[in-house]
Amino acid sequence: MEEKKAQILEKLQKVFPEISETKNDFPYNRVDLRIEKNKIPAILFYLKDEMGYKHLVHITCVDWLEEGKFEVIFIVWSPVDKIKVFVKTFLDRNNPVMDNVDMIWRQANTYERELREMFGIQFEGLVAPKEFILEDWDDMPPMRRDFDTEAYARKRFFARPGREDARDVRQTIAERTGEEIPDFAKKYSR
Amino acid sequence: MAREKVTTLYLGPQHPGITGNMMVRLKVKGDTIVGARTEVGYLHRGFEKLQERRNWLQAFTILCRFCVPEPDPVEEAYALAVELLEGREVPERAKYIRVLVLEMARIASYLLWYGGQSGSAGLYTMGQWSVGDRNYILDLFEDLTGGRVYHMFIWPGGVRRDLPKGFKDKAMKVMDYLEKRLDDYDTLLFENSIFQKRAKGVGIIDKNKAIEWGVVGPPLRGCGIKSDIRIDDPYEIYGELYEKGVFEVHPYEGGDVWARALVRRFEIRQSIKIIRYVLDNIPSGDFYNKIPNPHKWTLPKGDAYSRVEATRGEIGFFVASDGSNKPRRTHMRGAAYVHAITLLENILIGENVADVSFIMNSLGTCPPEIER
Amino acid sequence: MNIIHITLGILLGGAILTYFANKISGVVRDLMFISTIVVAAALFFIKMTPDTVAVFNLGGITLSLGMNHLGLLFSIIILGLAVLAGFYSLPYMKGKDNLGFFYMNYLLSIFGMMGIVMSKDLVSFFIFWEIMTWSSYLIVVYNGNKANKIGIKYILFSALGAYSMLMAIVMVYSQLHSFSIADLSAGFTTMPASYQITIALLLITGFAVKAAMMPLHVWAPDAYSNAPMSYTAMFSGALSKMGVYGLVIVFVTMVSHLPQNFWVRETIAWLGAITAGMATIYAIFQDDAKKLLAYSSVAQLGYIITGVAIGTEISMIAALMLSIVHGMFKANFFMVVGAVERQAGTTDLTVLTGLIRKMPWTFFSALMSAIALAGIPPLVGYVGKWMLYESLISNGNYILVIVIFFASTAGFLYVFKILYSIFLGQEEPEFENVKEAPALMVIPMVIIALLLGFFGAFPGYLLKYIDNALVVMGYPVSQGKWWEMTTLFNAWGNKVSTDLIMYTTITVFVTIAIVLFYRWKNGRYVSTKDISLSGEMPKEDENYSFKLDFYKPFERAISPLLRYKISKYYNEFADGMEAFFDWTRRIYNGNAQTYAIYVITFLVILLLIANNIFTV
Amino acid sequence: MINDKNSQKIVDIIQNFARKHSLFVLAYGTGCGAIEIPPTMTSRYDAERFGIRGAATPRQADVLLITGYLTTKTVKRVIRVYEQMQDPKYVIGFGSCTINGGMYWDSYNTIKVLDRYLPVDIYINGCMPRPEAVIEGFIKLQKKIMEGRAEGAKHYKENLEWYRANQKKVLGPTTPHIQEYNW
Amino acid sequence: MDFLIKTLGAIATIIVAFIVGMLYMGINRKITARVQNRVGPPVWQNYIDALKLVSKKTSVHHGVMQHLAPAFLMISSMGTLLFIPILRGQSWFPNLSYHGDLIFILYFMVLGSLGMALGAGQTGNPNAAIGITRGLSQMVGFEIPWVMALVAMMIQYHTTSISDLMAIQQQHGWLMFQNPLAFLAAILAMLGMFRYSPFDIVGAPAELASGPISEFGGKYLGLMMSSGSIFAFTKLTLYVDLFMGGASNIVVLLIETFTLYLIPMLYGLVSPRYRTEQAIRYFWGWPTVLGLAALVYSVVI
Repeated sequence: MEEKKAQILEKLQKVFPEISETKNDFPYNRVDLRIEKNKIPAILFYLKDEMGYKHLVHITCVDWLEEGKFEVIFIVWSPVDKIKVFVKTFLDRNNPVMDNVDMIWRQANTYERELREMFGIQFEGLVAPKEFILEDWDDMPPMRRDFDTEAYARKRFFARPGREDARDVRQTIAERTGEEIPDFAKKYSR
Repeated sequence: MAREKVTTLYLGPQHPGITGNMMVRLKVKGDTIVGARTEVGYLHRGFEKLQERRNWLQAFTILCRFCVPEPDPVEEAYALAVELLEGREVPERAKYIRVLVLEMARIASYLLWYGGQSGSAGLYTMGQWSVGDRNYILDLFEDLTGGRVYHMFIWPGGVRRDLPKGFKDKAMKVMDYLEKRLDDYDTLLFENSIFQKRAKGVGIIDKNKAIEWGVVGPPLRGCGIKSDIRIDDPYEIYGELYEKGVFEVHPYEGGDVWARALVRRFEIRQSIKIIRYVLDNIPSGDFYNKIPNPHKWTLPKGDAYSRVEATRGEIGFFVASDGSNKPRRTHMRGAAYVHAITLLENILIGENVADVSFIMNSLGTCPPEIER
Repeated sequence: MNIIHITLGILLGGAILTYFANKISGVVRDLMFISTIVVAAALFFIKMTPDTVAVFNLGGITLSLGMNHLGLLFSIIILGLAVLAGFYSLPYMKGKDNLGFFYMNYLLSIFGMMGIVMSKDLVSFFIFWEIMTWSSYLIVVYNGNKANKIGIKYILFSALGAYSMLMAIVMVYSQLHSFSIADLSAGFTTMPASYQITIALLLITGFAVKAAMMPLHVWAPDAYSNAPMSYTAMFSGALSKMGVYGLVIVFVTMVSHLPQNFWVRETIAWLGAITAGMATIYAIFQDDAKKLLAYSSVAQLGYIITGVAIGTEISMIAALMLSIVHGMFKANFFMVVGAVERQAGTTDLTVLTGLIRKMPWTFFSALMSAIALAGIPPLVGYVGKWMLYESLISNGNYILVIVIFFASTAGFLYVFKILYSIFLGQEEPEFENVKEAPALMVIPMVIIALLLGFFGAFPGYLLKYIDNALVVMGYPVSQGKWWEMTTLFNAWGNKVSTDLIMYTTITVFVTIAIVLFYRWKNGRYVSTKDISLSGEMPKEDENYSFKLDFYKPFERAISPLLRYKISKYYNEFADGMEAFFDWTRRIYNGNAQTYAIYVITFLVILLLIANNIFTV
Repeated sequence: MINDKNSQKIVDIIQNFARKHSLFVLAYGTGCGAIEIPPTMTSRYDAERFGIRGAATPRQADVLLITGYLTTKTVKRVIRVYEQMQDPKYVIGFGSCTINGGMYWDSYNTIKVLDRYLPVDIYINGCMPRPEAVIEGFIKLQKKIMEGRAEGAKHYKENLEWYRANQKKVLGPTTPHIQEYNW
Repeated sequence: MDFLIKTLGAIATIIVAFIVGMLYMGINRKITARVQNRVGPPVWQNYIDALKLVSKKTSVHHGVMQHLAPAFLMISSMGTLLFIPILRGQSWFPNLSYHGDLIFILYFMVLGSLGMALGAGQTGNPNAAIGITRGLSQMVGFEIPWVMALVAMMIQYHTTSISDLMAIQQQHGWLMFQNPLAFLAAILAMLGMFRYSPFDIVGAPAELASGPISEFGGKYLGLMMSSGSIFAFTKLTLYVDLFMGGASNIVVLLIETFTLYLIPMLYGLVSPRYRTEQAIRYFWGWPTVLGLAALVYSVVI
């Protein structure tokens, strides 16, 4: 498997010299590579059509708030090689724009709609209804790291008394009724 | 705005035929579907956001709510991902127990599917039988994990508890009973000519396009493609079991509802075989590679992706860590994420209104794993 | 100068005067038109007694006219409908062009029809037949250029019918040297056998065109749906009955004497049944209210033809009953569609929706007509259907019963479709301002609707006239044997009491309605947007009325039948025929002069016949 | 006669008895609790013993069973569905999430306290409540109905403005026009 | 006096039909539950359901046709009941049975469906409209074998009157043995008439959310339920009259009707639902062949 992984990277690097960073020392069937965002459709096309990575496993995004970047990760899988290839790219957090890939895999459309809604990443040429999961959302995209869900929930929803401080329920009950918290329970509570 | 001429029919969210809380907006001409669009978001709780606010072990308690009919594969996927990220070893006995739990969950989920598939075709007796018999599996779960629906049993590093005393006998008894019942189910459902008429040639997935379209699990095997994460990308002890011939993976040709039903009919029996084998051959030893104090338990920076074969197909879990005691990002991929949206929207075109719920059940649509 | 002269004179004179009155003013024209009809009808019904005879002399041909009970029966349909549809057409046609021409033709076609039912000889029959055909043709093409092609189809088929009729007349004359119908029926048996069958078949062809029997029905749906609705009520209700009238005479006086009697009857009966079945299926899949009703007319005429062709006493009663009832409910239905067209601007079933609360009276009359059309008790449509079934069963036509029954049951489908699509379903904003039709349009419809109910309880009032007509044709008196005032009998002596059915129905309905209205305030009206759309909110641009491909499952079920779609071959045939007779178009091009030439040619031929030119 | 007080009492008892023993539950699985409804309805637990059965549309239903958390998108539909139901109608909050948000107490997309938006007659706690608990809840509801205390709908009607204001707070200014609720 | 007795008899007949029909449906639910390994509701559950539905405090409607739809349904259920003989040779239940015949019954039974269809149509619910198109299409399907069976009987015994048929069966034995083919065709048509599985395509919950009745609640639904149970009893009685020679007393009637009722019920328990076109083709397959054979048989005999 190790040779196969090396071969894959080698072949890819030959076609795409822009690949900036590779990693294949995982103890399992996984290969990582990082590439410029404008090369993403090309490399995915290549992986799918030339190398048999037909199955799009996943598209996800990680918000690296401190570095000001979004990391978009495409995971593809070949039923023949039985190897996962992680194609990663960085986007500028202030201007997260990248190419749309749903002509390669049409299910990518769904992933892109989710990322657009949850992170605010714009995919150029993505044709889909504006709303996917959220309805009438008026705040910043909720999956960004700087979105504070607890504050938002406090502001928008009612809370049952006893839960607004999010402390241990047992303590609240104990205060209300004057009961003692048993020792075994105390041990596990924060 | 000018009105359209085609009729719009909402299937869901409040509809007896829909699988869970989602909506398919159908455009129908006569009772032929000319357009379908899946709308989700009725169940979005922001799990992934909530997990970012909890530490690695607390994040785990939310997991089972990802897909309610079958929570264990999600737990397994998360545990696997965390273990991959950390490089934590799992004891052999824990692996066996995990396989046991996963296969029990598979049986429970398939029994629910029996109910859904036949219920959407109007055969309620089948659903009453199978959902009733599912309670026996849930009893076993209760015995094993303490929970009926949500188990929180497969932890990073192993499982939460060892097998209780006498579990093996009980489980074997249930398996014997189920095997007997499955023959009844065959008589009632699979040998029923009306069910065959309904199921054959409906909801056909193109075999040549299936992998590209992201079809996974039983629907893919129903297209005649032999593909199963348990043997393609083996986890736990499935690789060994397959090599030993404990279970088989059998694709069926056709790509229609009938083929998918046959796949499930075959696999529920394979699961029973696996459970029998596991119970007979479980090694003794530790069941839990203990993790440190969860509040201080940090994982190395990096990311990992794990894949698990659930009843609906491939479930994947992506975790990214920034080196702290909380996940940076978790992201789950459910099979329904593809099946219920792009695939369903396309295979519904040209089908009959009567078959929408039927096809959705055969694809194993599960909305909470789409929107999380 | 007797009532026949007066009636025909009023109608003809009224037609011409109406045309000229149009030059003066619209009001005068309308008054002229309606008074012509009303006066003619009133005088006719007050003064007319059977056995009145009148003679005209026309250039060497003696036209003898007379009235008997059969003619009286059909003139009830004609004049009754003419009065109602006449009042209806005043508001309906308001504001359209060339109205003088329209009303003239309207009156002329009534004139033609009245002439037909009074004709006692074949020449006058033929002349009036042609007057009826031309005037109706001119109304079919009244709607403009688009209608021209349809008009050509109509006139071509009519010409086919007319020519075959003419040929038969020539043959009759060549044998009997007389045009009189009485002579024909008396002397028919003396003719050579080959002449007998040929004459009968030719006449059947000629009449079957007007009655839209299956191989010759192609013109009907288009022509019915293209004429203005106020005329189509007449067209389908009364004019098509002239074909039935002719068929009745042919079957009674000629076919029953034929050696091939059985086969002719069976063939025509089967053709009628197939007409009913196929036209019903086509009607089910129409998306335009007029087209749907047109096909439905063809289907209903199929039942009537079957009844006439079987020719037993009870089946003849059934056929005549169905003729009258069909005239009523189909005229009513066309009026309803006309009212909807006038008020809502379209008859497209895929567009119309939810008019019930806007046009309640129109809906009421449509509902009554629908129940009558479907043949559901207690309305009068049931009586004819019941008798038809009984006659078929007791006559041994068992498979025919099944076919007719299939057509009748499938009839529920289009009946529901037209009611649902126009009046029920979502109430949409684009029809928000639709109002009920003017009283002059509503009152005729409601009158017919109520009559349908009344005759449902007391069919004897209609059967009385039919009985008289049957006696004229040589059948024994059927009262007491087949029917009483409120009871129907079949061949085996079983009976159905229509009044009891009506009373029971009304009692149950009223009782349950009272139960429903009890604690009325607990019920609450909500708009059709407040429905359980699976919990979703309705959106403005989405359509929640189910309109397109209404009976898709049924279509799928009968798709093996539809594979041999006759109309496809017919369209090809018709197209081919149109191409082949391209030169014919130059004659039938809708130009008045050419029609004048056409008329003159026919008259010349007739004159030649009369002067023994063709004597064999 | 009907207006007479004592006979009204008898009528009430009969009607309450009928209402108690015939609960049509609207088929609306709003959250993950829907997974325990099939077992409740099927052979081992068999809620139909108590006259509890499913209803397909809100017009036919008596009981709105909120099976678990409600996201803001679902709240809108649930309110519409509730208002389409016919009086007398009952709401059962099912699972901890309907009571105080449960494990989604800090989620940005789920409501935490159901009874601020809809009048809840019975809460069934637990995550998830077992079928026995569900049946227990139904029996509690039946008791309340028999005693004539299950008047959530009346409460809703009387305090409609308060409920509407709460609903508006969650659904925001884009709350679509909900069909008139004026009886 | 005669009129009064007749009226009272009619009312009594309707009440008996209501009670028995509801009871049969309750037994149906009980047996269904037993087959499904359940205890099931008590047999009187349906009465409670009906009472509850009628005592609902509010019930909305979308217009007059929906408001009157239960009345139309009642016409065909009650009316048909009044026009068929309930008991043979008894002076009890003297109703209007001698004034209607088979063809009349055939058509009269449709009126309710049409009224119901119009009522459901007025709700504007697309599910209702689709359900109606399905129901009417299915009706065209099952009426063909049904009418074939009836015509076969009519020509076999030269009568269209139900009471005459009953009298004939007194002499010659039950029609289900005299013309078994017609009986089979009629029974297969009955499966469609009862709209139990596999022919419950009209209100298929998983497909159309209960179809035509999806907007009916409260008193409307309650009356429709009552009408349905009366109609079920009516249809069963009609079958008993036609094929089993009628019943001489009420106990025999109950036994015979219940035996017949078991057929669609038990068949429904183990059958999934057909699609509409499959259902129609089913009726135009073997049932129609049987019907034709019955016709031939009765002509030959």
